[in-house]
Amino acid sequence: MGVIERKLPDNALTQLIDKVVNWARRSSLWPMTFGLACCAIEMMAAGASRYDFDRFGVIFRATPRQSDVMIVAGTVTVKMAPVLRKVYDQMPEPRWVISMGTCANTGKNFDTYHVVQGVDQIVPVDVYVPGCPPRPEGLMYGVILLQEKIDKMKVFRK
Amino acid sequence: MAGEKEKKVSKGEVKEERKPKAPAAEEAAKKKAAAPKDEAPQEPQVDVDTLPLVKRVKEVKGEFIEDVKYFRGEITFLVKKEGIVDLCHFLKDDSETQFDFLTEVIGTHYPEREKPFEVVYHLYSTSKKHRVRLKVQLAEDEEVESVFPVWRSATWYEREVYDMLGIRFANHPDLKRILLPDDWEGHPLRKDYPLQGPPGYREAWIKAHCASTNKL
Amino acid sequence: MMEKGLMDKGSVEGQVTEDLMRDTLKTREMWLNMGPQHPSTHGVLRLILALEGERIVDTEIVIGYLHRGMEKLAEAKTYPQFLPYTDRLDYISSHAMNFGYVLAVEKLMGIEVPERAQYIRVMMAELTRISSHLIWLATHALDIGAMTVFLYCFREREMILDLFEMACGARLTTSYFRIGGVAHDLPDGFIEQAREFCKIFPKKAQDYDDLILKNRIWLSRTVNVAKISGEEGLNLGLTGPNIRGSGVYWDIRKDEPYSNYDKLDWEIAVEHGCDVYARYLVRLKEMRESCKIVSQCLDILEKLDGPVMAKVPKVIKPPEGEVYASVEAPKGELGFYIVSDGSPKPYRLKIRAPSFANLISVPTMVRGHMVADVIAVIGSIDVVLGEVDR
Amino acid sequence: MGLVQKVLMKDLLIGLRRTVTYNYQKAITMQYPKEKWTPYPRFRGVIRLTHDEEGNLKCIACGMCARACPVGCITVKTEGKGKERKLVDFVIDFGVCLFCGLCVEACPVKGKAIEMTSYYEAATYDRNEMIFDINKLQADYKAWERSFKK
Repeated sequence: MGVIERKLPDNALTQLIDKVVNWARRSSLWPMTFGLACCAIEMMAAGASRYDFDRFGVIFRATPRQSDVMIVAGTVTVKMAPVLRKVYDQMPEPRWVISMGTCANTGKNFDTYHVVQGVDQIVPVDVYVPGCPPRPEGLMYGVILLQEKIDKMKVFRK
Repeated sequence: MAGEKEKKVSKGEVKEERKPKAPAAEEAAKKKAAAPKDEAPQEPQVDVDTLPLVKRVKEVKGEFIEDVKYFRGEITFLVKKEGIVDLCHFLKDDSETQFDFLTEVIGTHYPEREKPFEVVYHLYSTSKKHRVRLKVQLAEDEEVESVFPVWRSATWYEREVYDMLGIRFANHPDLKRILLPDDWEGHPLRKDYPLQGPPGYREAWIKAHCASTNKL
Repeated sequence: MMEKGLMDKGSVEGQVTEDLMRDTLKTREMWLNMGPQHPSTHGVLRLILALEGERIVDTEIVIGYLHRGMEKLAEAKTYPQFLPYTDRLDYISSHAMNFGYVLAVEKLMGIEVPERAQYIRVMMAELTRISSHLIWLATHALDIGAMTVFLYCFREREMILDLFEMACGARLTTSYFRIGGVAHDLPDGFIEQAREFCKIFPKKAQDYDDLILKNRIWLSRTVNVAKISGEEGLNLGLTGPNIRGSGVYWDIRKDEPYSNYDKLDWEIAVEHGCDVYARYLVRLKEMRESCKIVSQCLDILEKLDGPVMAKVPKVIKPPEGEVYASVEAPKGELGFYIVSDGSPKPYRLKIRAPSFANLISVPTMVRGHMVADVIAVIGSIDVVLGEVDR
Repeated sequence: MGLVQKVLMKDLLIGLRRTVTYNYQKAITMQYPKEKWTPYPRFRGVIRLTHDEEGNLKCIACGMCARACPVGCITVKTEGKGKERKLVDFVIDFGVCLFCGLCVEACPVKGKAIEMTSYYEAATYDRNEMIFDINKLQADYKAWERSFKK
């Protein structure tokens, strides 16, 4: 939020403004579809008819420039790591990362020469969703956790 | 399970009324198919030279064949390195074999052998419905001729073998890495390559390549 | 069309020949990068297109962005331990992947699988085929612009996933098959629910037909796009529905029947159009055929009782030797080549992935087409990158 | 397509009719946080250790599950040897687990000392929170299940 980010005193007014900003941010989390492997299918299922992610304001975007959150769904390999970092760098602030599934969480299930051992080696991760792959509900729960985290964030106040 | 393939081959041959084959082969095939299933682990003895495919190949291109093996209903030819393209052309065009489809090309590493590398070709015929396996053994620095002129799909298969094992194919139009990054060192499917890669190599590679994107 | 018109006009005037055109109006190839992060490349496929205007002159396919080293990993795992990994090859048809693997190991060891387990396997493999084709139709249609089909397909797919969850315990990575049979017998209520699905599915399939089969946008995006003849397709390694869309009667389930496919009544789906539309028709037909197989299996399973697991030694130690076993996976021929040295771990395991082979023909198919057609072509050959890169 | 059909937009109207009819049918969407899917009994969720009637852990610390695990996410720490062997700690890293169920299959204890529950809401903010030790593995998910079961 530019120059006044986390500069204003903590009072009732700034608390209210923060609340409004956080409400706006949490209610329209547009994820970057970083579908890599199996988890991407569950991510698609979460966006499809039965689970309908749109109810959370989660609308998948195909470009990093329009997204707030990156759902890393699948195995991050060594060859893909620079691409992932590049896409993350292109996302505007504030940005969050959800690591979905075992491969992205730790990568230890494929402990081979070409698999990154956890996406947190490349980008900071906010929420980890365990499962291989997690149920769509598991991912939704992860998004809810992220929304709770955003609710507690300080935007203007110190 | 073991008998099915052989049974299938012989059935197809009879149906299409090809050259009548030796009664001994037919009998062997029948015997094999009728073999009790619970005894399957004991491989029934089959005289490979009586199989029609082996006969035909040995008759025409016998000079390239070093050895023939038969296991679980699959025929394996051990082929001399210099004869592989010639043999593949023959197998594809001959009216009795008609192997028009290259299923895959595989590389295997046997470090304890004198010739440590083995390139395996699986062929299939969509009209005759039979399969065959060809093998070429290579020493450490030997090359094998690419079968690209016979089946164009070999380009990718051979690139993969090169990527994973470092076996070079002569006359290949575009022999470079396919799965791993271009600047990767080492060939992972060799037996001396550790599962996690050389210690620290993976992490160092990521660090070196992610650093350049940070300047965006 | 545009270029041709220009040229015609030129020749009418009698001055401008085609060569002269090329000299005077100099065009330069443009290189366009597509992927690896692109919503329409079905994962992490990367294409580098050489363009002349909007027309593609050359394509280079870069893969390996999901290379997980499965083949190397297999050498470090025991035979049963590698089974869950096969789920993650082609993750939208994990039963078929399991099937190929267990068949290869059983062939190596000479295990005979009980009849009931055979039928359960066939049924699960066919349900997987339907769910895989549903995902294919959903994403293919979504890429081309039909959003509704996506939602409908996922609705029916959830019904199949419910069945999987009921029997196997997971939605995607099921690991249901075991060397020598299946993990558990079918649970109570499975047959009824599966029957319900078989009854509903043909009606729902009619929905997809209604939406796109004759739709003019769909037709203009798919008919006569990416033609490839059967002979060329075989030369380039095409298998499965893709080659059947070019008029080649080749289905491993019929030609080299494994499990119990020869005891069931069904037909090979073949189309002769050779284009994207033909491949679409083949898969639609295949889904209906699979539905037929599933209901036949259900009829048999209702009456057939027996064990679902053969007698298998506790530690699986196949004899020395090498085998190749293949199944007709939803994408094409899936083969497992296993070299055993008599130890509990495979010495070498090679996966013949259908999507990998199918991708080889993409540059040939898209040559001369527009950029937008690339999406349709990739969609039509149905790649799953987990399997391509392994 | 004939000209008449093209002008009358028959192909498009067929599709439209289908979507319109669905407009008047019951929605199949699940309202997730309010209404939860009840997994089938075989669903492979988070693993837990089971107790016998007296409330003791059934686990005999044989380590079969750890050996069967394809990824090695189970660590069984024991004390003593032979019959004296006692379970000290049992750790499962759910950040590594494949949820394949091979460990449960391998368990030699009658009635299985470990089981796969239907719990799937295991997302965390921290990677280390996914490592469940012996206390966390005994958590009871019955109350969680009851909260949304009708």
